[in-house]
Amino acid sequence: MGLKDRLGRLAAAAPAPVFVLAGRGTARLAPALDRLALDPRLRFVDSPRQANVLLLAGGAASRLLRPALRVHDQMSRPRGTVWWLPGEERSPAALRLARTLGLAAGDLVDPDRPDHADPAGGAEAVARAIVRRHRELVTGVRATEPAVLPDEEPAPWRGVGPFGQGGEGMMGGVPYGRPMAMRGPDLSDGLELDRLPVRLGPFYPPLPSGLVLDLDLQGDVIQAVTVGANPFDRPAWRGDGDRHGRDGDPFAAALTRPVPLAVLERARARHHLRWLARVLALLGLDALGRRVLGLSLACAPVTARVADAAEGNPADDLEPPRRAVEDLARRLRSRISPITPPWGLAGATRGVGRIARSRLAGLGPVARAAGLPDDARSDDPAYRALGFEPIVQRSEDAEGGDAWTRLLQRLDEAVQALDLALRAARAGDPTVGGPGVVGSAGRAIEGPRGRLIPGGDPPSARLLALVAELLEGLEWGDAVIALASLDLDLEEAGRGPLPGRTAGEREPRRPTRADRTHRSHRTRRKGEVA
Amino acid sequence: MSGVLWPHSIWLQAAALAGFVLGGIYAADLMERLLGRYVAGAGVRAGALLAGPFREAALLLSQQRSRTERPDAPAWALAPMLLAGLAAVAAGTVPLGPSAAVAGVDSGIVLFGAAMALVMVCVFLHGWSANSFAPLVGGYRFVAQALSFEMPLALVLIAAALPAESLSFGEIVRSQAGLWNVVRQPLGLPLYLVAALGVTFQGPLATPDAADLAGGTRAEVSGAALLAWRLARGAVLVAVAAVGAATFLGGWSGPWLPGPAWTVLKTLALLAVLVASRHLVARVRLERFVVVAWAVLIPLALLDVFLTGVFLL
Amino acid sequence: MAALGAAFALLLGTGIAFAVLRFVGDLLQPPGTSAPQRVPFAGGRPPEVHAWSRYHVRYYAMALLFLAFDMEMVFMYPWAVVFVQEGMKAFAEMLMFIVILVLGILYAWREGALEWA
Amino acid sequence: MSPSDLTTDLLFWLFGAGAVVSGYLVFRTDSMVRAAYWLLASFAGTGALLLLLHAEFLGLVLILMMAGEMTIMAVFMVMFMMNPAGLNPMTMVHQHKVAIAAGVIAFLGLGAVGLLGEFPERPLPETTSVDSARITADLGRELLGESMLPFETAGVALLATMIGAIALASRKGRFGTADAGSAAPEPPEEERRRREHEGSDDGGHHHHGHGHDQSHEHGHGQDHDHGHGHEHGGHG
Repeated sequence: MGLKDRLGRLAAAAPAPVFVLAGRGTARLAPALDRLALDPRLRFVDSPRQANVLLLAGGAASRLLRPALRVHDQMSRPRGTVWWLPGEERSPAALRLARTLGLAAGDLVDPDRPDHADPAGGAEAVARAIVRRHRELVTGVRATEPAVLPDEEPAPWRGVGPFGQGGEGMMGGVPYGRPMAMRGPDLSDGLELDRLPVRLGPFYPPLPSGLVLDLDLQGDVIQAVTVGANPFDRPAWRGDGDRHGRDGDPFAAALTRPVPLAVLERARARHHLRWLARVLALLGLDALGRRVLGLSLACAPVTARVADAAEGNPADDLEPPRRAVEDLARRLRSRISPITPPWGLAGATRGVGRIARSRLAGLGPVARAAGLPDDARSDDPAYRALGFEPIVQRSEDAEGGDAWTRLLQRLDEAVQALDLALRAARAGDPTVGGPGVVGSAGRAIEGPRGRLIPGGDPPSARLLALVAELLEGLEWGDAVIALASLDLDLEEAGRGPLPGRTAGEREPRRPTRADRTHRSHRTRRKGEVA
Repeated sequence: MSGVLWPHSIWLQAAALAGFVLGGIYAADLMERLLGRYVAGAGVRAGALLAGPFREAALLLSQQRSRTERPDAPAWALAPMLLAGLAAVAAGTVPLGPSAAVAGVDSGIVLFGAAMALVMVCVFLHGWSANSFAPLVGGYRFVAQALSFEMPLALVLIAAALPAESLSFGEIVRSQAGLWNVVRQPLGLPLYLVAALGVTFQGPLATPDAADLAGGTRAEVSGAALLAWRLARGAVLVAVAAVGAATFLGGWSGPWLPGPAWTVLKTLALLAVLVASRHLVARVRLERFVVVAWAVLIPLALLDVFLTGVFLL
Repeated sequence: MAALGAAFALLLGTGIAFAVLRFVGDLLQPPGTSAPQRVPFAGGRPPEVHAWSRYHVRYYAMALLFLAFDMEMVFMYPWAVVFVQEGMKAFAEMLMFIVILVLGILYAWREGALEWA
Repeated sequence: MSPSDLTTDLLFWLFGAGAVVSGYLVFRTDSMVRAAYWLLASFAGTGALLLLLHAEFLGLVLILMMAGEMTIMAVFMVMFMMNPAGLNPMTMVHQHKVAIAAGVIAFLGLGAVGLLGEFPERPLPETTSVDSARITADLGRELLGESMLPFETAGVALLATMIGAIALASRKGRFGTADAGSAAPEPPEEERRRREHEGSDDGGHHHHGHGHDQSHEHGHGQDHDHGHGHEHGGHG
């Protein structure tokens, strides 16, 4: 047996390095994706260079196709693809892409097929497919996937120019296929050095999935921001989940029909903990992030059908995560006992990503983290009956709200949400929402990112409008944390107006605000959020 | 006694050193995995844990080394090689037992300081060479970090050299026969550990290879090149821990066990502290670290030198 | 001298070992050459320009401070060796050193030169 | 000749030739980073020669200091030079006549010192075990004895350097930013005319605009605009 075979066998036993591309409809796959992230057989990596398996999760939105193919081709050999393709995303275009990549039937996992379904929401089938693909690749049973894109230089440069490398003069031309950055003004110290244009997304792991950013940087300080077109362009809201009734957005569902309060609050707790896990990983505490991700899964049953959830809410399972989250919140807050980890979170997030309070109305945890008692639940009799009081961070300065207060706020709200769910279970399982929810003047549903008003813009779209201004002038590391602290969901932003009007009014309006590019010169900002 | 435990042949000494460093890398990796599993609340399977580093290495070795469009290829190749070489030199200055270090030069702390200063060159080149945004930023981050921790690193070693009247680590260990430096110079070890985190870009000071840069200087690296980089970084970690053990924890001295065993144990203890930070401390904001390093750590290191001098008068 | 030779041999030997590691890796799996594979990773979009540029470092004042500091510090090595023998004289000298270095830091800190520009 | 002498000779030639060749390569490379690190390699070779002369401390300290300083030099050169990575080939050598003259004069001067200067006649002892620790201690005593005054003067001078460097380089300050109330310098008249004349053909295929790109470049011309790089190289 040769060295190569031995190595292959040894490598096959290692956790499969996976790079995940989140496509359309991943909100539905989220619980199972989280299970995959915790699976010891897999390891999610930060860069496609280090991955052996590319996991395409969800449908192929047209604007994601080319970026996905580029990432595919950037992977090192051996490389293979596993596509987690829900049945309703099986378009002819998707199947064409699968053929282009040379995928076999076993590389396509459909969460809706009975033999792929499992209690973990399809995670097991996907994990098995990935592990199989990985083993086949490293042991050489199956050949590596060839590059899909044409083998073309970015610009013709060979033999061009006086030196044959495409350049001319000192800075001109396209040496080796690309031009050089040019000088420009600087926001910070006024020293006019090169403004490096950096084109990021939609699959850049430090950024929210799907976010496309055009940045100009001087050093690592962001000089100008343009938010690119949102690649998610499906206007439909699926409050009730897919045709199997799975994994819908209960908050959106509550705009059209009553949803048990406990379901909403469980989903809220899960949402906030999921966010926290991501931020912890960005700050280097990925192990703690995995623990938090596990807690988030414990907050909501994976295949909870929104429709069925009314059938009682055995709340006993909530007590352990509630205690764990409360403990974490207490440890993060305590100033007198810096004896217990994690350390340094406050230092890494305090003062990062401040936004003027006046811009935050209706933005849920972000607003409350800045000291605004802005919570639609305050007006809801069902919540009032449970003794609900909005949690607000007392911030020292009036223009408050930074990544740190947002972190504390979401932790507090996760504890509160679990509390509410527990209380609701004892108080006869009240429901929230329904057709009675009317426009902005009256009641609204408090989603995990902010106020949901029937027919209004989803909170993510409003948060997205803040991005350009927020990032300008920030150092790169701060920018990533500030952006993460907003909790953007590009797919939510791309869906357009929320449901909840009368049936006739639901014309499929193209998503507007999120779809437009936001230049950093802001002209139509005023009054937009307030 | 030491002659029995410490071979006289230079080749055997080199082999012992290689075993020490490679074993240290393996142990550090195990400790990191173990603590990570514990913090994540996940179970541990002994077999998977023990075989983990080898499987990972095999995986990387069977993966293609990636290139970018127009990299500085020689510099990119040089960075991990030089880093590993520097780690070996730094580890070589440390006396594992009472009789000798492989490279026990008289100016040991200067040689160690020079090796750690050259780490900056390696990490900067590793980031610069890929000609890609994230690695570039990572490389520049490390320069800021290195310029900040280098002073405290050198100063605490100078403070340890004062009572030894020598710049060699052997003499520094011997000078601790009565009382270890960790007690005699209480500021020394904490400052040294901060600097050690910096030089190994580990835990809170992993700024050049951070998650917010999709892996930073490693973002474009894969395959054998990534394996080399991780091994080299691990070797620096072991060397730095061994130097810390010799400088502050009395090196080979200790009852019952033979000298080299004490060196190994103390090195492992410091490795555990360094590695634990990976899962317990969030990454710092670099600008903050720079200000704190200059405004707090360097004055504290100067105070350390001053107090050591006062006690020696 | 022998020790220095050993240090040099360690540097060289380890470097060569790592070169062999790289070579073996390249034999097992030749490095990528196709144009789409070599595009720097930025989340699925190609870069517009080379990343190499006049990079605006934000810590240049600190870097200049380091230059002077570094030079000052190396004087302390030989001084540390003779400290015990020389006693008071060396102590006075050390005080001068520490005062100079602390003054430098104090000035830099008051001027905000340690913060990034 | 004993084997150890032969090794020493071989190493001498290796490091000596290495220092010279890498010193030469500083001027033959296009990349600022490579230039800086070739210079570091040259210094490291020189440091190794010092080590061969049993000046252990001096040799190592040279390498220690140059590692930090050449990196800083690389960072500053990349910051201020056009085309810092040398993507377009260029020459690093300018004003050839003056440069040649300066080089020859410097070489002759240093060579004269080396050949004609009187050095203390203190051959190394026959044994290979030179007590380099004693040499370092001697250096320490020297610093505390006869050379105390120059040494302390150097300390104060370095403090002045720190303050001067910060005063010049830092924009921030206790009394407001350094450029508060001052106007940006106008480019010289001829420079401006040249820029206007050259128009838009100097480099931009993209939107960042060639217009202002080079307006503050105090250079000489397109193809050989790199002379100032070496002024930064002098501090080592």
